[in-house]
Amino acid sequence: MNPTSADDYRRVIEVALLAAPGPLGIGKLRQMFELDPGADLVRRLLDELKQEWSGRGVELVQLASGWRFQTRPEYQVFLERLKEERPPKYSRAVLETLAIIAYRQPVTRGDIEDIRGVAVSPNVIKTLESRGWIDIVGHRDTPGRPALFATTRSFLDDLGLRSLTELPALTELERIMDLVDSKETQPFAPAHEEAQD
Amino acid sequence: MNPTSADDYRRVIEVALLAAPGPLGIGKLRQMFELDPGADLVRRLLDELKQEWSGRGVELVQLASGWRFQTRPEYQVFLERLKEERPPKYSRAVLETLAIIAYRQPVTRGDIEDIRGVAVSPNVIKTLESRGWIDIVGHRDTPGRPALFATTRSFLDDLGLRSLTELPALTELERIMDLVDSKETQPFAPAHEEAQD
Amino acid sequence: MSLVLDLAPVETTAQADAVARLSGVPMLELPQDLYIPPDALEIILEAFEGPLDLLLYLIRKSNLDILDIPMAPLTRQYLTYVEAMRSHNLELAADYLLMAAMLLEIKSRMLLPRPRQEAEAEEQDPRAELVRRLLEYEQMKMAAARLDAMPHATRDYEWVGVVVAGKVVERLPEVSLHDLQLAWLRIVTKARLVQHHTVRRDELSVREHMSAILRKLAGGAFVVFDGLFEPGLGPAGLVVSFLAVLELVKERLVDIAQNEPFAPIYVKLASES
Repeated sequence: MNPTSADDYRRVIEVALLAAPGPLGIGKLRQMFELDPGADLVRRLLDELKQEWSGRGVELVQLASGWRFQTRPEYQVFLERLKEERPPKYSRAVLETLAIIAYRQPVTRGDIEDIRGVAVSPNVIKTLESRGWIDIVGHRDTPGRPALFATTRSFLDDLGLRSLTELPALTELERIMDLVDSKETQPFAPAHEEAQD
Repeated sequence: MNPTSADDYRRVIEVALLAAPGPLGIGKLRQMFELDPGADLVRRLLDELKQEWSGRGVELVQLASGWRFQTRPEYQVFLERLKEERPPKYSRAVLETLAIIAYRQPVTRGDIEDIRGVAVSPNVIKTLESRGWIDIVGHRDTPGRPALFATTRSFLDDLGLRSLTELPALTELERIMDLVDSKETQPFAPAHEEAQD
Repeated sequence: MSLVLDLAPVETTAQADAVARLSGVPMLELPQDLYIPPDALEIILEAFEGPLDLLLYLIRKSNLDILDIPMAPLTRQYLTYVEAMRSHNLELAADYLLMAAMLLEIKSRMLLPRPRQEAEAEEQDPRAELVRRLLEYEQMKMAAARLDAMPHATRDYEWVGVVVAGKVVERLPEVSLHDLQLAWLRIVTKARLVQHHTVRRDELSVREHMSAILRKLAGGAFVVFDGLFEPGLGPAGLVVSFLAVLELVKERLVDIAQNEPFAPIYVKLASES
């Protein structure tokens, strides 16, 4: 097959650009043909191709090193979901710290450590801060003036909540826990009294 | 952006197939959407895309591991002029070893040597392995526990096959007897033998 | 030294006769075939993929019937090639010698008179195994040629691969409400908390307002007390905001100042004592 019309040349150029592993310059594109179409024609055909592809999911763009087809940014979200990788997960320490900050805010690191019974690594706090889910809203007026952490608006947004009150109520679960506890340790203290505190 | 019409879905699928580094199956394509279009719609859209692209320099084909765009062979002559190096031409030893693995899999190196009547050089196996066409699928439970070789999905994909059953049928033994006895066949050029089929 | 040249003239007639007698086809080409120009040997050796390939060539070249191979001439031709290769010190794979031994064995078995019992039993042609191997090899040779003829990616066509625009966004872990609930439950279970970690909706809303008020006070300046309340919250919201301020005072997170009765009340973050 030898290209005879501008259409034929354009088709070959299109195929080359779709299959090439990198951008192709005009010189490289001309190199494909036994009968050199010349730089001007190639340039015109590239413009035509660009037109032809406009409005589709893939666009023809000109870079420093030549021309290439690339997907439009709007499609990135779909292409991301094609990736094999399993979504990363936060560690237990991160999740528990986040839960404590969400339900008990504003809290200091000391509070979190009291509740979890273990030291909180600075990395855990850093992870949640850099995610934009918690920030420092003040300092407690105690020795060392520890920072007070609270959840942010972006935490609510990312979890699809309008306000913290929409966080799942834990009373049910806790009442069961409390009942178990009170049976074991505090037979005389009714659970609902604690809840009133 | 969320796809609302079949057209939108088709556009996303087209972009994914144009950009994916490998063939995409229907399950994978569905995975891109928050609102699953279902296998039937995806299949219909793939058929539509195939239609839409027919007659162009690039075609949509169904392979062992899914769907993929590939250039039409007529354009190879142009694309070759863009390449720095020519694709390797495989020796008879490599091709015969590949054929034995493809048709007799899973086989050990010993099995291959029995059929070919000569030792199989490690380079031959290495060539096929590094092309990604064969791999070790197990070990035979005999002394030395020799490795069992089989062809891969990527072998099928690279040859444009959907499954091993689409491999060209082996020539029947009766016909081989005729061919061996006939003087017409050229012993030094396997390509001619094949042309006679 | 040159086995080929020595043997060829002597063997020619006898062999041609034998072939003619066994297969019923005159073997006119055989004599020429036995003479191998020495400088062609290397090329010939390279052309063959092994002894089976060489045998197939000889059978085809001599028009022999593969189901009724005349072992004597075939063996002789084969040995001629092998000897020629050896005499020229060409590196010869052991497989060729192994095949030579096999051919000689078949030939000798065919010459021996068959014992009576064996004749009665299922007759086993000593050539059967060789024929099976030759046919199977030829079958694979043809399959190989056909595979090679099929269009291959990167040789006959290319995959399409369009660049994905935009930088790869780092995928962040997703957390669901359920995850939070589980985390909290785990904390409670682990600590076996007996007191005060129960969270009720109303209390939570107080704590939410505590955070919000602290944010408003960020910077350390005094803020008018009234400014902490958003009228849009409604009566219940205002009560909750007020409770939040009281809680903040109780937890000594804010300072409240009023210069004189009925003067504006100011609130600011608790200062270092």
